[in-house]
Amino acid sequence: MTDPNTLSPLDLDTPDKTFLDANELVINMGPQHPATHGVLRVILRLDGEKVMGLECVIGYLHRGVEKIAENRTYTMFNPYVDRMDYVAAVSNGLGYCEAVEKLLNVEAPARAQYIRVILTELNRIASHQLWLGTHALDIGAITPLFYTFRDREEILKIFEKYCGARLTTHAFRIGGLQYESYDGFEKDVRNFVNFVKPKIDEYEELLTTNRIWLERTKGVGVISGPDAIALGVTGPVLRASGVKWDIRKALPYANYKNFDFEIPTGQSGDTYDRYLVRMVEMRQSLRIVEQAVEGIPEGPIMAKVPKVIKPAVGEIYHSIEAPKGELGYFIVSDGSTQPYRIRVRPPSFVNLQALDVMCRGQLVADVIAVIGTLDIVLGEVDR
Amino acid sequence: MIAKLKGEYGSGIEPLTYLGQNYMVVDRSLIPELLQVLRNEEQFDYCVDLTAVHYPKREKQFDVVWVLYSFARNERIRVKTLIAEGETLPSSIPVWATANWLEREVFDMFGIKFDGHPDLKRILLPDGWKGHPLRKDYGILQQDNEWVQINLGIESGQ
Amino acid sequence: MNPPVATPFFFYLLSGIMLIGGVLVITRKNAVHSALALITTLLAQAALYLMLYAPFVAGVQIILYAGGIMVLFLFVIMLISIERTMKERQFNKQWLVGMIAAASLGGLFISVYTTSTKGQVLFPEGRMAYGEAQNTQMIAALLFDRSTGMYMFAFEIASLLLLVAIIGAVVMSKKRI
Amino acid sequence: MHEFIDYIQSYLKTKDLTPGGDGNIFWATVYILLVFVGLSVAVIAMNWLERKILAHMQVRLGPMRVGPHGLLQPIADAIKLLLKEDIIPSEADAAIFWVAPFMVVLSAFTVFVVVPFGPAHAITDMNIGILFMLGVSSLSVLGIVMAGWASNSHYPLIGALRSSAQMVSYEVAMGLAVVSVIIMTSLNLDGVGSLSMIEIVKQQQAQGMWFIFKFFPLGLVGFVIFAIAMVAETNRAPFDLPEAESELTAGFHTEYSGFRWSLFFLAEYSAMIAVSSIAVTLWLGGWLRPFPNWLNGTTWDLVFSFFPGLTFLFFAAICFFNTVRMPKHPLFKIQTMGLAGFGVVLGLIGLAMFYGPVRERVGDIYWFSAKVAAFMYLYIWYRGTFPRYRFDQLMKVGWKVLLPMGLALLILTAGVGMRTELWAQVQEVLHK
Repeated sequence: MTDPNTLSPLDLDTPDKTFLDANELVINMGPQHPATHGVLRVILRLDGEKVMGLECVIGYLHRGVEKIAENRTYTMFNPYVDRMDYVAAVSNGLGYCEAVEKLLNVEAPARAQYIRVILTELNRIASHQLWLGTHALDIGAITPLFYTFRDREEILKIFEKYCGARLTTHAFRIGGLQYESYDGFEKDVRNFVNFVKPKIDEYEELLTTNRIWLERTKGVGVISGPDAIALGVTGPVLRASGVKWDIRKALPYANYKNFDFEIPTGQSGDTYDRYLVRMVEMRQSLRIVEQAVEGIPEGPIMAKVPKVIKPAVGEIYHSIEAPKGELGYFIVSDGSTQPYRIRVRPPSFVNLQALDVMCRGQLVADVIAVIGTLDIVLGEVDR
Repeated sequence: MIAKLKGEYGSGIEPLTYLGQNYMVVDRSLIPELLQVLRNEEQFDYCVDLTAVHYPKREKQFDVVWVLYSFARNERIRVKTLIAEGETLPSSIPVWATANWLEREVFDMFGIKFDGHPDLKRILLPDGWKGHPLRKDYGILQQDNEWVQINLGIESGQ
Repeated sequence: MNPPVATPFFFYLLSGIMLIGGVLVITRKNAVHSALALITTLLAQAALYLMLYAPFVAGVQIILYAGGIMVLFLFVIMLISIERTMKERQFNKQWLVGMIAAASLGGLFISVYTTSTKGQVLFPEGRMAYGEAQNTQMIAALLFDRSTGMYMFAFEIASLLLLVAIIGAVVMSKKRI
Repeated sequence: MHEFIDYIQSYLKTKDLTPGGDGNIFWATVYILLVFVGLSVAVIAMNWLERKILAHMQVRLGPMRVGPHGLLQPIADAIKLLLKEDIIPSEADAAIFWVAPFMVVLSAFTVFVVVPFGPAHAITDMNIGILFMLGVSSLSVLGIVMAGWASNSHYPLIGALRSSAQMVSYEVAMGLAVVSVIIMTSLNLDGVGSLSMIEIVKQQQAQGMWFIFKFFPLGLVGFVIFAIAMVAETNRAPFDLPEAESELTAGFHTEYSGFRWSLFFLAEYSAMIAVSSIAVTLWLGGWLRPFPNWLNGTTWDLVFSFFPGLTFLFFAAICFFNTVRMPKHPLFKIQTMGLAGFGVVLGLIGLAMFYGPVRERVGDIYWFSAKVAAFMYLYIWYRGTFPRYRFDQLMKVGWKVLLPMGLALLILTAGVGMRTELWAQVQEVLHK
């Protein structure tokens, strides 16, 4: 299934002809299962231990974020976006603020942009660290979890010092920032960069050449580049399949074009490549943070945005590279203070769709590894 | 590209730009063919998103929007079509496999049916739920009380 | 060496356990219960071997039968639907023939015992030829030694037979080799 | 009363006969009690140590609240478990559900009948010692299978299936490694080997080396095979698939709670100690102190006999060091006193071990326990480092790697053994 033209829907979702075969076993995993990272329910069709197909049942965490948006003003809706991908709340906020700014046709001042980039990239590292810890835990290595959480704590401390919140930060405002960076912000960030660099080596020491880790991840959950594109998979999962595409480079937003960084790609598109891609991404994020913290200019942190945000009639689609993939906001304005419709394009939701393709022909234990490697957050899948 | 498509399909396509973002409003009847053309000839190989907007006051109540991206051209485009209540659209799963869940979500939230979808059922809401919450006539506090009472055993979810 | 403690008592105890276990094996409806009863029987048998000053045989009995074969048995039985087997009628139509066969076998044992021992005591005071301390070594000598070994050929034939059985099992279970 | 004391003293003077071998029922009973109590204490200590060591590997503190440095945590947990409601699921097969944990515990503890803590420190010395150990420890699979089946639930059943398949397949490789050691024991002038645990250790002394170094690298390979197989046998990481919590919640004991669950816990740890003691006996010279033949003589005996006491004094010193480091706050007063008290107890035990008669008799037990403790640390270390194998990979390692290695090892050991000079001498003796 390498040519996307042959990727017919029959291959994806219709039950196999052998569905009523006596050898098939249907097993239900979740919604309360320690390895589904939340309330994901997976119905597995098994032949022995081999997965013949699976279906995801989602929606257990559905809160109707898009409906809420239609009943709030633009400003009021800002904190809600943090609750979608609560692991990378800053990225969500960045996407939303930039989308509304674009709709208003304003641009955040340079200083605000730099601080935004620093926080967003720190958040990307935090998200990847959380992913690594839980993913390794699913595969049975318990120690990386504690290492990553120890280091993630340092990022959360910076967030807390900056805006008072650790997880759902609500760090940005439409038009810029609400808070000026605190005294010693640059120093904290520099210290963190120096602190975490050897720590990432430490994670790699534990896993990258670990025989069992290699056996558990190599060749598991393979998805080819064309398949990944056809399924709309984005983020590290797409890059691990060999497609060198990152919105930060392809359609630069914020001020990413000022920074020098690489886009890591993998070749085989298996779980191990996705692991490596994310490890490199963490280092690249550190590179961006280093450059950004050196170049923070002086100046205002808030653009001229009216107190009551009332964009003209029109619609806009804006997307950013969240830690999980392409996070897009499609905003329709009817000229009032409330958005007429906000559609969130959640990366986890779309990536999760690929689970079926990635798990076919693998073993049950691999399903757990693949769910881990997709790096889904159910808050974002269900919204 | 727009000009070429315009030349081919004539009045069925209306190319527009807002704040530097291109989109086109396409007649419903042209949708199946146009999506194929965009995918195969214009290299829009990545379907970013598929969603809908409800305008209850209009005759054709729904906007259905495809957000497409082309890796080769590094370009994003939106395709928009207007349909009325009860009208169906052809499923675009044969064009982009990713449309599967996206179409299910649109069905779930707006009640727009897609012909040829292999498994068109609710995705986020429970299967037996009544109503399509993202329609404008569905209040924010409204819910399927009957479902809640039967399945959760409580008076109300509020 | 100190004399063994309460030999007749343990003999009767173990024999009783064995008999009860054996009866349970064929009367329980639940296959897993039957298998567990069989394991009990086999363990009691191992203990009887110990009483016969044959610790090596006892150890092998435990490892092979109780620890190995019966685990594989249970492995298969566990996956069988119990609800269905519980409903099945247990004694089939040959029970009469079976009873007769068992009775005649028992009669044979009794007659052999009565004619051969001719009123001798059940537990003679004599010791076994191979004492406990050297049991393993003696068995080895009996099997393999050049001068004293007499079962070498039989042993090798038995292992060959097992090899054939293993290959047969592999051939039968594998669809294509 | 006086006779009784004489009786005890007369036994204390014997140095090479186990109570079982002596036919001495009184002393055998005492030994059984001692081993049982010692084992329970070891499991409790192991529980605390595992949590502490694992915690320190994972940059956290581990239990710190119950008692100084969480020393009383295992006891608190034990009380909690004993007070918990003992739930038997309504759909479960009650009788088997009830029996299964006892089966597991029974097999895990019975094994210790033949474990030689010293030349005279074993409950009994069986002619088939190692066979007995392997046989009885293989019975614990039955208990696990019973538990999994009787729970009448999916996760325990799958856990039990995995567990039994795993244990049965790794037993084969384990057995082959053990047989290679038994071949090594026969390299004496009689040309007769032994299955007796005590005899195996004595042979290592007679041949002048631990069997791990015998026919280098054959002994080492056998040891490695056994060391891998024993981790799989005890269902510990990285072979802890039957209990893989990310896949099967808790495996075969998912439905168990309270006391019955703690029995499984007890059995798991004592099984770990049991297999470790097999490894120690077979490859690492059992109770033998380092270099018994090279550094021999009374002076060296004296030097090495100080080790047990010194170790306890060292632990006591650690306690006192931490007592000083305790926060000087009234809230910590009891904890500080407790830690100091614990240090005093350890110190007194250490001092007692310098007393001549005690010193002479605990040396064996000390060296044996120290070697077993090293294995226990290894277990914890594995758990902190390795991810979990997948089931098919586990089977692949067992059948396609360890089993052929074991077979080759067996043949090579036999071949090399026949080529030694000793064998030539044996042949001469036999042909005369």
